[in-house]
Amino acid sequence: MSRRLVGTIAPVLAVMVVLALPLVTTDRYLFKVLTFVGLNLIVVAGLALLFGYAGQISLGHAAFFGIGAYTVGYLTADGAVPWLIATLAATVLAALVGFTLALPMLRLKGHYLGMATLGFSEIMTVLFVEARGITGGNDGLRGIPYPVLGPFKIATPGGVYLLVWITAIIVLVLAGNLVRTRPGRALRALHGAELGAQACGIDTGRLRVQVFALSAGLAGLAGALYASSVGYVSPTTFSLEFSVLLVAMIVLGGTGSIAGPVAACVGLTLLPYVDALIPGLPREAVSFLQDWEADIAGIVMILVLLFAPGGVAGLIRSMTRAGDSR
Amino acid sequence: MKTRRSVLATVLVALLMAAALSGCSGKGNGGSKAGEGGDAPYRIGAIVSLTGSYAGLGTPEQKAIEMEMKRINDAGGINGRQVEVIFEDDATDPAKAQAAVARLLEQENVIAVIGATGTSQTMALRDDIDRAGVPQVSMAGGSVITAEFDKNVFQTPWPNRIVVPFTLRALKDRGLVDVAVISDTGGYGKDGHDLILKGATVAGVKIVADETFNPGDTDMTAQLTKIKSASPDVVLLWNAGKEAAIVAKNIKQLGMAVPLVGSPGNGRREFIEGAGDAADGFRFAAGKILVPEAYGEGTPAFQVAKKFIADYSFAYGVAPDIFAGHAFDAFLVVTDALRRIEGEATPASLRDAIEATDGLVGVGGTFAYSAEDHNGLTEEELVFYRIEGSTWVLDK
Amino acid sequence: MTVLATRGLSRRFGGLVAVDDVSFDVHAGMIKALIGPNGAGKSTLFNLLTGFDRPDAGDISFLGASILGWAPHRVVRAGIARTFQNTQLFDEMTVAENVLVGMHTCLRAGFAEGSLRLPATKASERAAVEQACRLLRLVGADRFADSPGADVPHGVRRLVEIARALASNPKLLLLDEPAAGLNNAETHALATCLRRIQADGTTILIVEHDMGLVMEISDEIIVLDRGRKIAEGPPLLIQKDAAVIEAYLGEVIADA
Amino acid sequence: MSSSELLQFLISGLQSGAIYALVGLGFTLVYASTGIINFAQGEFFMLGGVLAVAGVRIGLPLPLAIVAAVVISAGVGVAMERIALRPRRDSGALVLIIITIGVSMVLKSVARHAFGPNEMALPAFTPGPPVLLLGAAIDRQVLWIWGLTLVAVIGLTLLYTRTRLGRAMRATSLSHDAARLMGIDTAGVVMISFGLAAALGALGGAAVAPLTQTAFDAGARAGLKGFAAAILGGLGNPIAAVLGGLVLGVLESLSVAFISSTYKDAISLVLLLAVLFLRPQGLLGKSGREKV
Repeated sequence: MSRRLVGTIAPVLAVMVVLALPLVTTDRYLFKVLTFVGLNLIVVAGLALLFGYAGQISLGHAAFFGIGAYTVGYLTADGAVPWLIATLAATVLAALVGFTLALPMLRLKGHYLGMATLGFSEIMTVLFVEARGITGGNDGLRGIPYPVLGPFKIATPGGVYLLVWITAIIVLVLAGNLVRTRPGRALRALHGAELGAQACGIDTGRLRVQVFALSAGLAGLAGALYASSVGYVSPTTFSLEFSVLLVAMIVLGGTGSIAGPVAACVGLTLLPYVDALIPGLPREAVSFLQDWEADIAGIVMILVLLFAPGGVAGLIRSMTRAGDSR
Repeated sequence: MKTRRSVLATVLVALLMAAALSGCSGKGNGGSKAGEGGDAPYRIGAIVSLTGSYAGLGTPEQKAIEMEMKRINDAGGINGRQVEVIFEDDATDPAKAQAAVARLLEQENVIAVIGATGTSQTMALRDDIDRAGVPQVSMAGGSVITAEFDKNVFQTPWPNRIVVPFTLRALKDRGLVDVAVISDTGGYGKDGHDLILKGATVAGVKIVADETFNPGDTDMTAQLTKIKSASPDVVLLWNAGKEAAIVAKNIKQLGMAVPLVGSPGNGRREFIEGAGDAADGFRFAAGKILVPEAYGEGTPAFQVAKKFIADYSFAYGVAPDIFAGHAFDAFLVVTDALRRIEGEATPASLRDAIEATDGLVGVGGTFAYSAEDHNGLTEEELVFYRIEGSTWVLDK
Repeated sequence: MTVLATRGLSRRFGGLVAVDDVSFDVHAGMIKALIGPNGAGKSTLFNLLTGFDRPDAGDISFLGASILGWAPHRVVRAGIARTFQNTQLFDEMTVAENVLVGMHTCLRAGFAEGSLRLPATKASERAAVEQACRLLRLVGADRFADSPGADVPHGVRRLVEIARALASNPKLLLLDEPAAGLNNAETHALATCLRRIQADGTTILIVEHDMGLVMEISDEIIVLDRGRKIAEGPPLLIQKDAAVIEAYLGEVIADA
Repeated sequence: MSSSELLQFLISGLQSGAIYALVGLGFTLVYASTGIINFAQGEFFMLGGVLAVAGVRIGLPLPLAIVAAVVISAGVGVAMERIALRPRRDSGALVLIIITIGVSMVLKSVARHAFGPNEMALPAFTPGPPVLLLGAAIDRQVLWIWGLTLVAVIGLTLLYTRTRLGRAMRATSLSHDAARLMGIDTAGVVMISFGLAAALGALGGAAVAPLTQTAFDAGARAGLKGFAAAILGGLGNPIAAVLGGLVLGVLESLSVAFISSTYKDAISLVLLLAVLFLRPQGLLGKSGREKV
């Protein structure tokens, strides 16, 4: 079979598996966990562009996720605003905040950019807690309705799962297209050699703002879907740990790649639930896994990067290279 | 090369999902069988925070429940059936708590859920609990849990809406009228803070200063300096974390002669250890478990509390704290209701039985639930404590 | 026709005057060389011309309009492309992709079109790839088209940068020491290549240390010394200029 | 507001600020020799505290317990560098930073397994009533923290300017390759910086524990504040880190005094962002290219 054929068939096959899952099982737990995977994939797609391609670190994407979640939670409460409009508004609002933030942050690089985004995220956490009229404070927003698309109410975990994954797949396909065309090349150029990029006529400042806003918007979209699918939003979800985990997914997946971070995202998101996903584990093993989850996650991160510094993508790259030379 | 990469990645995703799928469906079937058998154990789910910021609360909760489960099973179980508690760690994260409850309901077919440790985590479960119609007994103290009434949700701790008015009245009774409030910005502190501000006038006290700090702050002298300049009769502290000890020490450092009063969340040994001699004279309201004699020696409540303290100390080498007590009560509420059910125990019949709980003596007090009240405790269960010589004594 | 004109251009770094009151013209279709000893201010001048740095005084006009204070990307869009003394290739991208980035200003697709990959976008992408291959053949780097930028030998990196600069379809090409690191045969090939670029109608301003190459290809030469223009004229005159010989050629002879 | 109150606010700010500074110093030390941010730095602060408590609990005298805690933490820091970072030292800052995040997760979790989830108290170094200064009160332990910060800054400055090791560290920070050409054992320098940073963090953690108690999760917040301090001051320079920490602490304390205690973190962060937007390289940082 030619490589090209495999290249077309495998993603189609994977998409079919994803879409066919609700026909095979009705396990609500499985759908919930996989919904988390899909939501993270949407954020990761944006972060892969921002960080993996353009090399701009953000330790604040949990905050954009939160902005999206609270916007939908606030707007759709009591069915005041239709779900679709609220979701779009959440996406746009997150992107706008990202845009506004990116303007002054243009001058910052590396660790300083990391600190600035982190600081923004911490400020947002304070607002999430204090702006009680909108966010419900520490008690959070509850009873956020399920997504409604025209006459269809998507009110089952299976339905929500499908909605989230279809969104994620669309986002990933678009991101995959993007990196292979003009704007994607410009992003990689920005990361590779900024002077060279400018000499190629790339408006690096504008590009930075654009990609930051785009990735913030995607995080907002994921947050919006999170609010509708979980039905409950509270400030502790949008933590620094979440932002750091997202960045870790990109690095573990490999920079300059979409597929790598996707694989890392699936792996890292499922890791805490692994005890429930492996059939027939004895009770002792389950409680051991739960107790040592953070250690395992940390060690996995260290080991992956020790043995594959290019992340999953680097690993696959070197495997194919070895295959090619044979 | 590029296609090859995406191929491998997608295959990886598909494989992981397939593994997940086979795992879940397999487990789901096993679970449903276990739930139906006549002699099969009663399956109860428990969602506790064993990691994350509430790990210090969730761990003793799990210990108390495990201890009681073992005791009941060793004594032959309930109605001749064993009790099996399936623990889930929510890592102090509402989203994880929600996944955990879905698992307990879907794969483990539990007939009741105990948990969660925290208020946010408790609230996150509500939709799933309602859909499944399974009773939930929370160990978190947030007022919202039972104030936003839900027919399936019960609560064992004294929520702030009971403790705060009691505390404010106690201040008034002691002639401490000008109150300076300092609270943390976490859920528990904020809840208490709001109720204090709301209840001040009714109780006849005046709020002369209102300061906050964040969980994890290392120094409150700035806030206390402001409070000092308001010259209050008393500083009222509302939080449950380790920062309480810092507040006590900072007050002493600033040479403030004003008494410090706290919340039930400060009824922990770690506070006394952390604050050292600055803890002396610290007062707070809490249930009677800290000094069981408060129940009156020989009363049933006294005996329950005494036995729990003895059992727990024997099993784990340390005295239980109030969180262990809340967990003990939650488990007691569920198992007591199970005993009272006639015929097959279902989530619905269990819920009804829990709601019918009346005069159940736990370590936090005597529980009497009703169709309107799912907290089941009253101010009667509270007493005022003072710390003296590194231990708790009643402050009459 | 004058393509580029500078008037009284100056740039100071603290106490050091890197470019001191420099005025010159570059006429259409010529290859003009900018020479001078190390530290004469050639690279600083290039940076001023391309918007990477701002002059403290003076004016730059391109095709009759002032481009003073324009950002680099605007300068490129106007029609000036450059290479760097320390090459600025995108190491993680292939050589062909490097040249495609150079086409940034000629292509249209933004974020929306790029992610949707509309038929029109696909068609222009295909055309762009063909053009990139053509340019790589022109500079003689086509056999490296699929290698990552990082794996390309040093001399070839400069050629790739030339191809990348040409990709923006410039009217004026600024080359900063393109022959550094090339052997004799390669330098000769470069000269041929530059003549072909000139024949295609692109004006070239080149900074170069290889005097053989400079004398061979340039129509006019400007000599800078410590920031000042000390001579300007055709190669034969420059070779005889006493000030130039004193300031610069002597140094080269001493080195050799 | 009376002047003694103002002084008290200032002291309060300098108290928190010195804690931030001590953690920030560790960040800046590692950054200077490797160009990376060590996200596990906060965990060394935690380790210093919990190990010192553990030492006291097994009956060691307090000074010995602290020394043991610092030495063990330094050992952990060195081991971390040898095992988890050195094999990948040529892989770029990003990979190394994510590895330090992994290490931090493991250290925190292992500490929870070893010492439990509850907070632990450490006795004061020199118990006694607070020291009064013009009507403002200073806890004796705070004097220790200030003293340690001062000693650390002077020590590091002397180390950098007066010793061969310090010169080697500075050379390494400028360019690993050049330093290696000059015959400097850069791997050794990096290892020593990690050990030193870990020791410094642990010492800070032990010094702060009597004031605040400590627990397995004390590292995250300390790390956050220390990182902010190092960035605010400008990475790579000990004095800058201390300045950043003190400024941050005083900012927080003054926002409590004049604005609102609820928004003190937000206010200090907004100011931090403002400083960064105006001076992208921090207060004392030199502008220039970064290694990320």
